[in-house]
Amino acid sequence: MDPLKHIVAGQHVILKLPSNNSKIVELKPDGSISLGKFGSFNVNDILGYALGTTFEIYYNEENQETNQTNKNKNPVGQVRVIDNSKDTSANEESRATSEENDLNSMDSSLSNKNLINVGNEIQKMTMDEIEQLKKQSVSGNEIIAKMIESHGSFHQKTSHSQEKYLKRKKQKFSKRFTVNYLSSSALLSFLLEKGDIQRVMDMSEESMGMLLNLANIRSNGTYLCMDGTGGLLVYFLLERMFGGDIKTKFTGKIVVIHENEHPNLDLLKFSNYPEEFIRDHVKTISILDYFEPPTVEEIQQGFTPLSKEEVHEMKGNRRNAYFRRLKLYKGQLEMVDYATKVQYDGLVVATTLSLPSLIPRLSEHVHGSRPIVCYSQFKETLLELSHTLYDDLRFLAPSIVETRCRPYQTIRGKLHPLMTMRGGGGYLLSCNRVIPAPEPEPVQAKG
Amino acid sequence: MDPLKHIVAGQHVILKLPSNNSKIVELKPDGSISLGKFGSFNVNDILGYALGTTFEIYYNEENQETNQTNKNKNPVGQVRVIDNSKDTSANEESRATSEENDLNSMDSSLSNKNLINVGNEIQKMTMDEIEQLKKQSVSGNEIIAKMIESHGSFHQKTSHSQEKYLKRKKQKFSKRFTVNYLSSSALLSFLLEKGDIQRVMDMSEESMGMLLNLANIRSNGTYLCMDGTGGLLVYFLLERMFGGDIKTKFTGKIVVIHENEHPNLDLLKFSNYPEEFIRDHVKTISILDYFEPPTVEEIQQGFTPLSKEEVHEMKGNRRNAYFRRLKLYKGQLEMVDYATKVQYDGLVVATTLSLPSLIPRLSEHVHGSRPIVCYSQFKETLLELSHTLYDDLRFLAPSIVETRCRPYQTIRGKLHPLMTMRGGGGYLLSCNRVIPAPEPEPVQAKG
Amino acid sequence: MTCFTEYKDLIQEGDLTLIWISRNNIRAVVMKAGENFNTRYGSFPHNDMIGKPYGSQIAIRTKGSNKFAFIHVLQPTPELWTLSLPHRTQIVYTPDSSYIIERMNCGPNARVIEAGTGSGSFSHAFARSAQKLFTYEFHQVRYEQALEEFKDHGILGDASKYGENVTITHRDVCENGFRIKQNDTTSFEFGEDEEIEAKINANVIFLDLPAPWDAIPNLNDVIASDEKVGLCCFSPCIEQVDKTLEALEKYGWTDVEMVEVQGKQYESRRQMVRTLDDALNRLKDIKSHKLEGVERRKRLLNETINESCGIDDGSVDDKRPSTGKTKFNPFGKGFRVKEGDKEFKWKDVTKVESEIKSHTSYLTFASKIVKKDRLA
Amino acid sequence: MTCFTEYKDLIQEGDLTLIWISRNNIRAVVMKAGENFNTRYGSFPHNDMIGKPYGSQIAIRTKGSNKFAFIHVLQPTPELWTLSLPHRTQIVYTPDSSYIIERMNCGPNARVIEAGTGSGSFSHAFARSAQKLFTYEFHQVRYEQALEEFKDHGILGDASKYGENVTITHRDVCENGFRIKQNDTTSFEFGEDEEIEAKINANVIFLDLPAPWDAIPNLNDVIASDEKVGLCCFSPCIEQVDKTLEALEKYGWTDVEMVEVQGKQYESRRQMVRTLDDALNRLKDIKSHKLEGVERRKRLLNETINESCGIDDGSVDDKRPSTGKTKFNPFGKGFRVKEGDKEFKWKDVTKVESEIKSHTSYLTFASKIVKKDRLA
Repeated sequence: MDPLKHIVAGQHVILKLPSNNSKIVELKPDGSISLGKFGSFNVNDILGYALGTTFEIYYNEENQETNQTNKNKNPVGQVRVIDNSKDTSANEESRATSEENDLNSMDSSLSNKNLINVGNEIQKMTMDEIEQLKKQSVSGNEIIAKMIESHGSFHQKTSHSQEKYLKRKKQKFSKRFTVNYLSSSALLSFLLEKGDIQRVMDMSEESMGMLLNLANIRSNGTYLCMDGTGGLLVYFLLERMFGGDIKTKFTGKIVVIHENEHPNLDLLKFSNYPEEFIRDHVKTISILDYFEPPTVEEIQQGFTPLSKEEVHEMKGNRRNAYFRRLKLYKGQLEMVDYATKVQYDGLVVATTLSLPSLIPRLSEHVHGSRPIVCYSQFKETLLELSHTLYDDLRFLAPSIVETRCRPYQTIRGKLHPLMTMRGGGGYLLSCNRVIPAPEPEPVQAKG
Repeated sequence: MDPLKHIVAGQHVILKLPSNNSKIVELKPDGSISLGKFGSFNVNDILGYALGTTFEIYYNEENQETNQTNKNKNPVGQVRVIDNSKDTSANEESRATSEENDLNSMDSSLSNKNLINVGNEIQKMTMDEIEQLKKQSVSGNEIIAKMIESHGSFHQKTSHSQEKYLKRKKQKFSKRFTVNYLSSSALLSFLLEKGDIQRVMDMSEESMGMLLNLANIRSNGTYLCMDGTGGLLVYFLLERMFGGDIKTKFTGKIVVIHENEHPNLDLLKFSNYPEEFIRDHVKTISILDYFEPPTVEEIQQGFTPLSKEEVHEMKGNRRNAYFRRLKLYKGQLEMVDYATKVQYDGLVVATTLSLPSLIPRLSEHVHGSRPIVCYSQFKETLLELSHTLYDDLRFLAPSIVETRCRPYQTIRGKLHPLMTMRGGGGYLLSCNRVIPAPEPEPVQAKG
Repeated sequence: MTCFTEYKDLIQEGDLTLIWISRNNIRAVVMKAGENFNTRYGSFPHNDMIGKPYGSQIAIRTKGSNKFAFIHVLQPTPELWTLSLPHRTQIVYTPDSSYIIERMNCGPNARVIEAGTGSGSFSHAFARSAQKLFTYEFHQVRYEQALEEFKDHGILGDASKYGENVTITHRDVCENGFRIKQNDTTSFEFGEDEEIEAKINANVIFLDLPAPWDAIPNLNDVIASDEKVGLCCFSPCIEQVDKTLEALEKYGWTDVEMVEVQGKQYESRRQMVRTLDDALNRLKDIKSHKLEGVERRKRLLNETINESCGIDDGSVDDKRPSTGKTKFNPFGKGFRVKEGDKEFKWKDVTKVESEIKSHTSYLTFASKIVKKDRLA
Repeated sequence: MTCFTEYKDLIQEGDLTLIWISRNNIRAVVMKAGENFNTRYGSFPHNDMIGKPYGSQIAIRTKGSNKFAFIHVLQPTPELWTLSLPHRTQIVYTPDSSYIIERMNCGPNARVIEAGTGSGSFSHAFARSAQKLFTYEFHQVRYEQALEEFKDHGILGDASKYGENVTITHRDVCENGFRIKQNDTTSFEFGEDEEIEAKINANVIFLDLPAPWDAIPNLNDVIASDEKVGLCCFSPCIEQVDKTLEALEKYGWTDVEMVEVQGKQYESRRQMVRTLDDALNRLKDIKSHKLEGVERRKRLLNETINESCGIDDGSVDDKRPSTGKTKFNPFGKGFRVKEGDKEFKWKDVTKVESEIKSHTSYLTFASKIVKKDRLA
């Protein structure tokens, strides 16, 4: 089974819940996962299906009984695969939240002439009764049918608001969830949904997509990067370069410069790249080590590699200790190379450090003709940067760009852009590193 | 005849030409107006029709002959009224320029599989022949019919590109023009079309509309205004306040503060307000006179009004000179009032002067609760202003707003936003003038 | 009342005022001596407001604390009124309403038809910039609410006084058209020459209806015949636009254009200027403290080894190496820095609202000249 | 050639380079010793470029003047290539293409179908971020042009070498589907196990066709069956979207969402900071000069009157009152000030392009899982 195509054990995946919220889970084999009010399921029951599959949790009586014993725990149900394409309402369901406002706007229609304040529905079922139903019922649809029965004014509603009501209720009581591949965009949207807007510097998927393209990110490049988002930007690069393939034949590398003592790439913990893979392809250096690296001599002062014979003669702990130090030593030398020798194939930056002092210095080791792309939450900081870069002949045509994606409601007959959407999304400054021609010699008088 | 409804002699109107360009003309009675390659017409022939009427210029043989004598002059044709509603293609015509790009985008359609580079049309008629036709022909449609006949590949074209071709040609050879009321928005769009973007500070109709609404411009208000556009902003205010009605019963006034020695309201020359009207409703004061007005005593030092008897006794020239000086004197006193006594019903500003130093001082005489609205081409200047106003308790909730209007192509079956549109349009900062509460007294210990 | 039609200087008893608590909390309050305006921060006596100029800030001591709470008392305008309404999408917001008013060239000559009235918020803006507004509402309850509100706001009337220029009619304009006759449910006051039917002669039409195409054929009865008449249909869905375009063509409307208006609001913010040099110095500082720590630890270890031969046993803890806390802190990390704190350098930045109104409705404009003949 | 697939250090003979003259003037040039690159400013010898690192600025003395002209020699990227193409709306520009690539999660596992190829500009971006690209073009001439170009650019191939991963097929996919068989007009190289038909197994589909609904039914033959497949249709008109939605539903595609992408570019500019105080001082200066002028005129008049008694007659002109020219000129008016001139204070501002691409196409996304059963 290919973990890029199928749901496999041990993987991190992102679940789409009926509430339209997301949840990141690790699929521990033999474990179970609780989705709160939407029910629980066993991990093993979903393994082997294609990533992107939608499941519904259901409970039969047997389940119910076994679970009565443990009242505090969410009873674990069984799952069945849902064919979304045969259930067209599912399509609309996922968008219902954003439509709500919208549908209200149609309420001033002829047909609701005699209704006022349709919002206050007469709901004759108590929450207890609904909870009861939820425990007994086989599916969300049945709960909804019962609720309609008990809904005082349902048949007074216009067909339009009936539809709307049904959708809202369906969404609320459905126990469906979709298991998706945890792409970098999915991780971003998860963080945004959760309100971590500052942490991800207000990024949008479209800004990141444009950053990756403008920076010409390829599988075989060596990129210099500053990532103020705690690893999200690095994850975007990794996904574009390796597509989650941990057995990749590609040699691309990301050199991450960090402003604190230790790098913060915490978000990579959600990725499915193992530690060794990240060690091979992501190198971290602090700004201090990058801009003021130790000399090779200084490094060699602290440690001198021994000859093979000498190492051979060492024993047990001493030998292990030697290898640990040797590894550190090699890491230090490698770091010096990244700080002094490598010519980078691109510079991508997302940081809240002041850019006019940073970018020109970070660009020193960017190879000629290679892109420099800088993300910022604010256009004003890029504006300041652009004036600095204009005056520096090493930068060709700095441009501030903005890209915004505007989603639509796609119910046929009711097409329109969503009524509200997230503001923000940030800006990019992009340019190419170039090599100024030497000062031309003074014109010689022709003899 | 009402000059707000009908075309009347002496009026400035704006003509929409077949090229989709505009032209502002004064309708001098008995004169004629030349539209260049689109022909000429007599002013008297269009008087009395409703503003907004579309005319077509045509030439009969008699015309032709009389004009042969004067070859340099554009021959004056006759006009007939066109009923746009019966000629649906006219609707599309006016938009054809913006569609051109657009229609190209459809060219990759199945049906043009065997055509390459449809742009290079085989045109068998020479320009001379077309000119000849233009002189003889009764209408543009006939020229086009003849051109189609002579067009080598017309019938190879797909129906779509045929349609497109026809539209382009129709536009080019039509002699139609529409006579429109010269509203402030029409004047703005004329200036933009002409490339005077800097002069009008990159304004858009939607920004101006929003400015007028946010500033609560009414027929009975007294507004303080700085207009860096040479009168366009003032014209927007006048139109909103008086709607072109020169016999208005409304008393509203605009006090225009200017930074140069003399005010520049040049663009008002296109308006149909007579000078007296403007004198009554628009008062101009330089920033120097506004911020450092002379005292009443200083004014009186230069001139002392005489008693009725004294005036009565004056003769001829001396008396006229006295009245001239009296008028100046009264103007000076009035100016002092506007600079020191009047509490304004709103402040509207469009200037390239630095705002943080200007707006707080201009706001001193704005009445509590009244709006302050500042237009700027650049958001950055308003940003700076907003921080200044935030720190000043006299300003309630400064907000930077942007409004953008996005036009669509409205051909049914091919609906979409126009492919390109003007960038820019500026930004507004709006807030309300408020009166801070006095510093509260220290809390008294309760006895 | 003239709260919407005349500029008032002082807050008077009986005035409808808008009390500004915050951007998202503006309340309509009628001034009444002896009454209080209650907020979670405390009660503001109307008596503190009456007699003060409009725009005054009113302060009270907050309940049980030594702080002060403030509100501002504003005179209503159509825009402030719109902001004070509960946020519902039915409202035509200022970016749309101001564009429509400008685009249709509304002013003292405009005779406006609006259908439907809805929340009545746009009606206020039309009333300000029109000679007459004829508004139609098919919903009985909303009709009555709006009628009452227009009365209270002083904008209902036959335009014999400035600003009193709104007429509201209870009507399904799609089914029953726009004509206003005696015995209709309407606020229209029939004049002597209008015994049978109101003379509407509208030159500006605004249709905010789910099916404007059903109303368009009925317009011919009531629009001005001797001048150009402008029309705007406000529809959220593109399919509505398509049907509207069809009807406009069929019923002889021309100059058809459709637009969307997008309004955005920006917050002014400040971002700390954190230079590379400061960041480098901070790391150097950490490094030197760490080295110091290593040295100290070495020293301490030696001391401990030496001392462990002696009797000292309790004091070792005191000599435990400290973790080398950094002293140099150019960005004030570790404690919350207030945006704009004068200790630091700041850059002004703007931020769009976190949720933007990305769509309201499509605006379809058209115009018509009924009589194309020449006036003598 | 590997100009699109490998990072090159030095400009070599035979390399396809992009010569940057200005933002709107970027030319594709193959390096050939002895040849020249001609511009209106003069000729740049290829020999000056060959051997230099990519990104080098090349200077020449301009014809007949003592000034210098500069160009930059860049290595092609898909984005620079797009900019170098003549501006036609057929091109999928970077805001759209980059969003599509990100949204469909393109990377080394993507097996992409693109129909039609068009200018081939998007093909380059897909080729960079895919395992394989199968592109289809129904137009014979365009097919041949694109085939030639992909060959020249080193991206045509069966992906046995990095970046050589594009296959182009001459096909009307609406009528004849996507299957690639022996004897078809295609660059596809049939392997041993593909004697009859290419194994496409696409998991990313991009349809830039006027009638995508005609192509959608044909996709089942060529999409991967064991994983989620993503689809994007690129259509300028909303009616095309509507028909696409209908087809997507009919043919079992789900997760349908439609978006528009709007890209904007900003110019960085500077606006002079002109303070109120400076403006006031300027007016005061004018006023005082004027008063001076009035005084001088008075004096002069007196002098003239006095002198007219004498013999002086020719010198009066010299003493004519000057118009009191202002000396204080804080804004440098009267002569053109260069933006950013250090004599003055400036504020950084941004300005959007004067003409923006307000619409390209609607992007309709959908996905499908063919086999819903469980893998053992």
